[in-house]
Amino acid sequence: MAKVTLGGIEVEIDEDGFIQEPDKWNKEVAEDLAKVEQAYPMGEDHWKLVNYLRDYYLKYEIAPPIRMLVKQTGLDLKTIYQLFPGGPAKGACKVAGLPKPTGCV
Amino acid sequence: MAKVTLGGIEVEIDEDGFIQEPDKWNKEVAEDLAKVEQAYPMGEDHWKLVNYLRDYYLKYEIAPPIRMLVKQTGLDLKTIYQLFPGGPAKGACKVAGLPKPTGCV
Amino acid sequence: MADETPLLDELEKGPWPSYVKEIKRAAKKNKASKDLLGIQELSYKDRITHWKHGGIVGVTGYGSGVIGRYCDSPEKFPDAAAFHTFRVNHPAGWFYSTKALRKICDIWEKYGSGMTNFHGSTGDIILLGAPTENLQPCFDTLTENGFDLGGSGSALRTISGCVGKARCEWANIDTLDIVRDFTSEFQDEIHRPRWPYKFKIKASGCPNDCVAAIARADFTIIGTWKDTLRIDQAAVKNYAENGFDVKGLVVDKCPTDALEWDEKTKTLTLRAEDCVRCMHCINKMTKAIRPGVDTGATILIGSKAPIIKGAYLSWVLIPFIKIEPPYNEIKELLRKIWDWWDENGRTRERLAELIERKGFKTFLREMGIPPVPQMIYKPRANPYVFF
Amino acid sequence: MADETPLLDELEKGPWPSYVKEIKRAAKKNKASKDLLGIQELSYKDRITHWKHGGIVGVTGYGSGVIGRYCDSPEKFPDAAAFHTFRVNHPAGWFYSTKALRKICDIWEKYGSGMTNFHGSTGDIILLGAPTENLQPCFDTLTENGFDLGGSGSALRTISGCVGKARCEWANIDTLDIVRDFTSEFQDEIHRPRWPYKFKIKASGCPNDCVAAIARADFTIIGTWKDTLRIDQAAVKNYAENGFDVKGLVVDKCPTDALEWDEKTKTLTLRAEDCVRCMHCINKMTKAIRPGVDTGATILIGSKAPIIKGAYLSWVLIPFIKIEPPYNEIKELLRKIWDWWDENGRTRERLAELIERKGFKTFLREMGIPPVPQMIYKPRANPYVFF
Amino acid sequence: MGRTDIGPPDYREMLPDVIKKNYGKWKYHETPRPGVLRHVSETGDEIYTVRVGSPRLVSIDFVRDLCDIADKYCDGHLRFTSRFNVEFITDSKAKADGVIAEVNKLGLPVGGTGNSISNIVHTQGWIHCHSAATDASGLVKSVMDELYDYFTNMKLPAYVRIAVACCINMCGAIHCSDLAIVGVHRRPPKVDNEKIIAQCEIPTTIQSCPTGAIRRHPDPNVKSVIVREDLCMYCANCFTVCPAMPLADPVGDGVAIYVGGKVSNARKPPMFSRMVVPFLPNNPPRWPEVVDVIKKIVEVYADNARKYERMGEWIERIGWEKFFKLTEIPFTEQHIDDFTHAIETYRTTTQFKW
Amino acid sequence: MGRTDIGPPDYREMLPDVIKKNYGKWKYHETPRPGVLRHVSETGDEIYTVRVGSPRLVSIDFVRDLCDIADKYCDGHLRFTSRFNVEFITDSKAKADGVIAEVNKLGLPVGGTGNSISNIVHTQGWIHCHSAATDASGLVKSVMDELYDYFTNMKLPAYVRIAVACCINMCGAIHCSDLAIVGVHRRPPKVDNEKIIAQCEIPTTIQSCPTGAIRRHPDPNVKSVIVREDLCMYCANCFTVCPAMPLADPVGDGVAIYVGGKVSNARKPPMFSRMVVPFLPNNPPRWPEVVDVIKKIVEVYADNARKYERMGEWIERIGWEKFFKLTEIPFTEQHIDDFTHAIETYRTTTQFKW
Ligand code: SRM
Ligand code: SRM
Ligand code: SRM
Ligand code: SRM
Ligand code: SF4
Ligand code: SF4
Ligand code: SF4
Ligand code: SF4
Ligand code: SF4
Ligand code: SF4
Ligand code: SF4
Ligand code: SF4
Repeated sequence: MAKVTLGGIEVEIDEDGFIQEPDKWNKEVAEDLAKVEQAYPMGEDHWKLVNYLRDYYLKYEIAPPIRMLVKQTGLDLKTIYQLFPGGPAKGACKVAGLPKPTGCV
Repeated sequence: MAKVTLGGIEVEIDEDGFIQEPDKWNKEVAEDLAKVEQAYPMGEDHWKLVNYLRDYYLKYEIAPPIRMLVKQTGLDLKTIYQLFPGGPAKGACKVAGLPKPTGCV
Repeated sequence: MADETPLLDELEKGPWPSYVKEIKRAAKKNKASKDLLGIQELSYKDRITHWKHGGIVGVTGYGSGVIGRYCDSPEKFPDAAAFHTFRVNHPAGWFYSTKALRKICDIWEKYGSGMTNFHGSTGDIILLGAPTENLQPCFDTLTENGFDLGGSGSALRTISGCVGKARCEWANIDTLDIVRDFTSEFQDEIHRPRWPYKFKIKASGCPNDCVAAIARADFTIIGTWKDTLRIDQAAVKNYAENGFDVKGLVVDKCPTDALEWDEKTKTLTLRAEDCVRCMHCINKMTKAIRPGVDTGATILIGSKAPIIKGAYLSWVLIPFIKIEPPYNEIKELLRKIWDWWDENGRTRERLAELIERKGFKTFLREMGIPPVPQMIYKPRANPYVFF
Repeated sequence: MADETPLLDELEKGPWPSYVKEIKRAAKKNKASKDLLGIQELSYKDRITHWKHGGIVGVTGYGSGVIGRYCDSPEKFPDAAAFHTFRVNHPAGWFYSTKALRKICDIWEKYGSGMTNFHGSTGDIILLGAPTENLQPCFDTLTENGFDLGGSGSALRTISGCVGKARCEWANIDTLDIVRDFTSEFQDEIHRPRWPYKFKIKASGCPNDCVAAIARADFTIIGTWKDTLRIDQAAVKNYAENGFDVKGLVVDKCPTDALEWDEKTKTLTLRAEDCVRCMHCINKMTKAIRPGVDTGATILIGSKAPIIKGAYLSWVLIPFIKIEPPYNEIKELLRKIWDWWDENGRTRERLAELIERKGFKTFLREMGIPPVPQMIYKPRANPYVFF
Repeated sequence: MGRTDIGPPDYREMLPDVIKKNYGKWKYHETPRPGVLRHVSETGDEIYTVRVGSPRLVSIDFVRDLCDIADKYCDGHLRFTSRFNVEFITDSKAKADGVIAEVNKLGLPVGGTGNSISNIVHTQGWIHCHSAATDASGLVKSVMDELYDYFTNMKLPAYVRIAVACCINMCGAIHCSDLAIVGVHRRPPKVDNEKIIAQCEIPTTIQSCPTGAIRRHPDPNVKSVIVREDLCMYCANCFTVCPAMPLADPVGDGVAIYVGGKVSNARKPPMFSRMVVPFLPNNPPRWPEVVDVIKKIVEVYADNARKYERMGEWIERIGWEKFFKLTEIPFTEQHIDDFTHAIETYRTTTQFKW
Repeated sequence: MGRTDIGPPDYREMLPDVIKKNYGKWKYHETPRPGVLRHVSETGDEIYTVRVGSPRLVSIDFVRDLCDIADKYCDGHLRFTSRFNVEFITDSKAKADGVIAEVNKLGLPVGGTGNSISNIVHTQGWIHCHSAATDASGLVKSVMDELYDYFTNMKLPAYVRIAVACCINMCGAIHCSDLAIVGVHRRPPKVDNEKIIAQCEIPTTIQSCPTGAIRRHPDPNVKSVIVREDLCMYCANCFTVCPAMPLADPVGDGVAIYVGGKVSNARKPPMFSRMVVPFLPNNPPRWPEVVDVIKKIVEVYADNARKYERMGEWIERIGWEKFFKLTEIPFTEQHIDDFTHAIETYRTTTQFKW
């Protein structure tokens, strides 16, 4: 798998650009990923989403269901797609450094 | 329910003679119960059975299945009925101070 | 004790024989029965049972055969305060000499309430209501007179079979002898509970299943035949000529369309390979059609009432087996089943539930029985296959 | 890249049209298709797939419509290393003008491998194999030309319906318009996954169910009628006179015995209350029997493939409902269902599985639909009733 | 101590001579009149069986009455059937007529053969069982009084077999009866925290619940359990293993009615009975609501079924939706299964009647 | 950024004029020859539809070929069916004949109507799917080459609908097909402890297993899972949610065959297909073992079923035991269900054939 430089450090990513070394994720990595996902510069709502995803994942080891995401962040799906044109799964989860979603989100 | 004196102390029993105050059970109570159950005097094998039942019950909160009882005590069912003519449920469990069996044993 | 039973009195009216009359009849001679009447009247008033849970009483050397029962209002009904029942095992087929019956009546007059069930739904004579102190002497007298107890608790239960060869032309197996022989063989299993739960065996002589063996026996033996049913064409013609609608009432109702009717010659032809031995044509043309002569049984397993996982009907384990004394093959199979069940079953888990939990396949392997399509209505639809 | 494909070459032989020929045809003009051929040959040799798991790619603003796919040997097959597919939504009924079709071909010639499925089994046009960088431009060109993507992921999937009123005399509802209307209405639900899992809607014009809606749609709409089917007795007579065995092939095969045949007068009588609208008699006597005129649909729910709890067929939710534009009642019902499912469903739990887990009764209550016997084959046999 | 493990008497000692002689040799039978069977043997012998209704719950004097008749006409033998009827077997029609006259004198009905309603298989009820949600004998008496004529004639389309069980333990083959009356609870168990420790095994109690409604008491100091009432469907299995969890309740308890089961393999395979009335109140001594429904169902069946078509076969042919229509029994959400195999009962087709 | 959410083209723009005019007015149809339908309208108009087999997986040039024919004979329109066939709709018999001539020139078969074997519903297989336990297109080609004549004539007793799915996700209506060929694994997943943490959600992975075979890795330092292989039935649901659990295996993978499903409500309600062959090896390019079994089943069916009797209806009538006898397919323990509703498939009757 490819290695790329994100946030100044070298990180392994898969073909879809999801990072393969979850421990290396940080704010800067996120911002560089956001560039790829047309979600840069990241505003408050971007971070709200990304942080929520990340916290949820760290707590439960899974990505939250969309319904939960919408309810908890107060951002509706339309807005989420505006913030992350790739959508919650391809866009926001990638930026949040989560494993590539297979089901929910 | 009736109170009777068993092993020198007053214990509540039900119609079938099962003690209703499990905390009061002791060796002497057991021996007096054994008298009712034609299992007196209690020999080594009587105690083996009673102790096994009691330990099992204290550990698992249930009476052991017959198969287990036979396997673990090394006493076959015929012998058990010789020791306790009322059988493992009515006889041995009563002496061991267990709740009245509804299923196993 | 109750002298006034206005509610129960209502049940003395009407054409069907009245059990209330019967209790009153017993109550005349017996105080316990009098109290029974009072308890029943009270239940009718309160719309609730007045019997307490459980009761564990018995006779020396047995773990089963007596159902303990205490009234919840002993102060009101002292004579039925302890009102235990005996399950007395019946002679196969429920045949009795009046001598034997009278003997039971006499014993029960002496030790019990004088009320009985002929029979309980497992097949025992139920002697209804004795005080604790009478249990042992009553039992001793029973055995002296040739009777013994049936099963209760986690034991083998009283085995029963249909009237069979004693009075039925369709018995493919000797149900009465099976019941007798197995009952003697398994006395220990009947009297001394040892398993995770109860186990029942029933045998019917043909697929009409007059003891409902397929619905209420963990081990179900149903007589059948392997060759072709026998048709007496002259007798068939007779039926037709006497106005019996052979086509409409028999041929058209054959579940597999195995019969053909020639209206002109009034002959009935069977496509033998299509007959599933349902008995219908035989049942309706008793003088013309009979089972085959290569007889034996289908063994089915698992039926039971709803507790816990829902009701089960027995299903085919062995499509066909010869059933002849000393029945060793069947007995071995039973022992193998009990062993496996006892080893693997949870408390209060009937055989069918265990098989369902472990997989029928596992069971077959353990029993060394090869799978055949006769065991199932249809193969699996799901793709969740273990290899 | 593979020049030698001895295994696949075998599949150019034989009378049925060969997909291998098709890949070779595309491979002549397109490198990705050439690599596809190589990958397929390698799979035939290795007896294993050479596609890697998953892939999450897409187009801006959509969460679905593209299936990401990467080859596990990109070094050997660089031109098919990334080989994503588009699911392009089809016009209802899979009708096309050649103009529209040619347009798609041209777009796909430019951006993709030149290989397609007409159609995928949900009903999309599958454009098979584009590299990541072509996804967005290809999509933009598709929409410019009036096409849009279908569903994938945990979204509403491409809706499909049978040919219906366009070419079938039995359509009781306008399946094509339903597909069109619902597809427009639910664009957001199709393109932006939001639920616990996928959701499918299919509509057939009559119980023949030519899109298998009852087997593979969470929400199944099947046209039917409430009055009586129409019989043209003259036409019936015609069939009989032309040697068609009305009795044997139609009357006897009616599942409810609702038809009667008078051989003498050659008339066919219907006991209307017994007809369950199975279509058989209509199917076989197209010129003589037709559905009724009080038409509408039966709504069924729940069908799906085996993952996880086993396959389901849809079952009756609403026995009969009028289906007319703007279909508000159905749309409201759908939204209510989605809401409940979304609120209660676990990840990857299809509607039927959720209903099974929560109880159909609970579902009915939530939907405000009264229970009717048409919903079930038979009432419960177990006594485990909640009150 | 007396003898043990002797088993019941050998049936061979209990058979009348004519049966011993013709054992296994019967050739055919006919039913000359309701309640009487004539079996003919290959040997040429014939016997007449008179079947007589019994309340099952009887006094010993009742049994002695039977013995008197058997002594007089039946060589001192008699038998009981698998449905609690009494059978007098004689070797001539004349003796059979004698039996009939005598039993009629005792007020006992002759019948239960062929396409009749035979005796009701039933259980203990308030007469002897702690589990009972209703009485059995009283229900039987009330129903049979109403259906009496169906016992003594054979005018029904086919066998109708009724069973009564006083709780869902369903002692008897009640789950496969043409008509089944079952006692049911409708209130969750009330846990007696005092008694439970002395009388129950907690793990067994918890495990007994089919729906997992029973949990350990949240307070570890309280050695008891709690019941999640929303998960309880009142099966009483917990009560069976634990006396400290009674469910019986004068208002909550009553009766459910199931129909369409069968046991025999004739024509259609055996079938389960299915619920048609979820609940009727206990209304002793005569349970009029129950009797009315049973009667109605029998009458609708008698009017509509084809000859030799059992209740369940008839319903399968016409469809349950039609059954509810014809019997005018309201369909409720309780009819819809929600237990383990519920999904198999849902109608996965557009085929139905209105 | 281009337009979004426009949806597909309106079907009304895609209909030929004759259909627009007669939309909803069709009166009846007939099938003058295999592959050709004649629909007659209330208006008196008539159309001829020519149904043409397609491999489904086609090049754009194939589509262009079709367009050429449609331009010439069909007013510039055509459609596809729900089983991937192509339909050319024309307003005269002559034009229909023209279409037939042209498609035959292209090597495409005309057929798939009425009591034929229509095109096989199938899926991606090794052409595009990561889940595939077998190929789809190759199987279809191999089977259809063998059954070709059944496509072009209508001599079968009834419709025979075949489906192929390359794994038990069963994309398509394969679970309700007269004949279904399904790719299956026979090896448990091999957990890749390295990748799992980056690629999978552990809880989702554990929850995905229908048999509960997946547990957390016993060593809490290893963020991974283990598989209890005795509980695994190779469904690959874990792999679907977790790429780090591959099951594909050249020897373990192969094909199972299911039969007797149907979808239509005609006569019998819809039915599931049922397993008749648990496993056949993947033997590309032509899967001879699979083709042989399929052919055998079709032939036995053709010889034995009654007219208008679908595969499942036929089997239901004769019984599965007879099916296995006639087809000479060995019966194994895998045929016996052991999943959730297994018990409902057991034969609870003495009725069976030898
Ligand atoms: C392309 C298509 C097969 C085809 O060649 O026709 C397809 C392909 C896939 N299906 Fe499917 N399914 C396709 C129609 C179906 C259908 C048929 C239908 O929709 O009518 C079904 C059965 C109906 C149903 O939904 O239950 C179907 C049931 C599944 C399932 C099992 C779902 C279940 O609940 O049991 C999965 C597994 C999953 O969702 O993870 C699945 C998953 C998949 C995935 C996405 C693989 C995966 O595990 O993620 C496949 C992608 C293959 C690829 O790389 O191209 N596919 N899938 C069909 C979609 C084409 C289209 O849009 O027109
Ligand atoms: C005496 C008894 C056997 C016993 O060992 O006690 C018996 C005896 C006969 N049965 Fe039975 N059956 C007896 C209980 C049963 C049962 C069990 C039950 O009722 O719980 C069944 C299964 C019922 C069910 O399916 O729910 C039963 C299903 C049959 C059938 C099949 C009826 C059907 O069409 O479904 C026949 C055949 C027939 O009569 O056509 C039959 C036939 C017969 C015959 C004709 C057999 C014979 O040739 O002698 C006997 C007289 C029948 C009659 O009553 O007209 N017997 N028979 C039982 C009498 C019970 C009673 O007092 O009413
Ligand atoms: C006496 C009898 C009813 C009757 O009046 O005929 C009876 C009475 C009781 N049955 Fe039964 N069963 C009786 C035949 C049956 C039958 C019928 C049969 O054996 O053919 C069944 C259905 C078949 C079966 O075994 O599944 C039956 C299924 C049950 C069950 C449910 C078992 C299940 O697996 O679903 C229970 C509950 C239990 O075992 O805890 C039960 C429990 C009981 C208990 C012991 C009550 C209890 O919860 O402990 C009843 C004692 C009543 C009393 O105080 O006298 N009884 N019980 C029957 C035994 C008489 C005899 O020996 O002849
Ligand atoms: C074109 C198509 C609809 C579409 O929108 O694409 C279609 C068209 C017709 N179907 Fe169909 N059916 C079509 C797929 C189906 C399917 C779905 C499937 O195959 O996956 C079914 C359900 C199959 C099943 O049960 O498994 C289906 C079950 C029927 C039936 C019921 C057959 C039966 O007896 O079970 C009929 C009635 C008949 O032919 O007797 C029918 C009848 C018809 C009629 C006669 C309707 C009409 O009056 O126009 C059409 C021509 C039938 C023919 O082929 O002889 N159609 N039909 C589909 C053609 C598929 C193909 O290319 O082969
Ligand atoms: S089961 Fe068969 S053999 Fe036994 S009595 Fe009934 S009809 Fe006769
Ligand atoms: S026994 Fe049953 S299956 Fe056999 S021919 Fe007679 S009616 Fe048909
Ligand atoms: S489902 Fe019915 S209406 Fe639709 S095409 Fe098929 S036969 Fe015609
Ligand atoms: S549509 Fe079906 S059910 Fe109705 S009459 Fe015709 S064949 Fe019978
Ligand atoms: S059915 Fe229930 S209440 Fe009646 S006797 Fe059996 S266990 Fe007791
Ligand atoms: S009555 Fe049944 S469901 Fe209710 S708590 Fe007791 S065991 Fe559980
Ligand atoms: S059936 Fe399985 S392998 Fe085939 S396309 Fe669908 S998911 Fe992929
Ligand atoms: S393949 Fe299926 S059964 Fe096996 S571990 Fe994975 S999810 Fe579980």
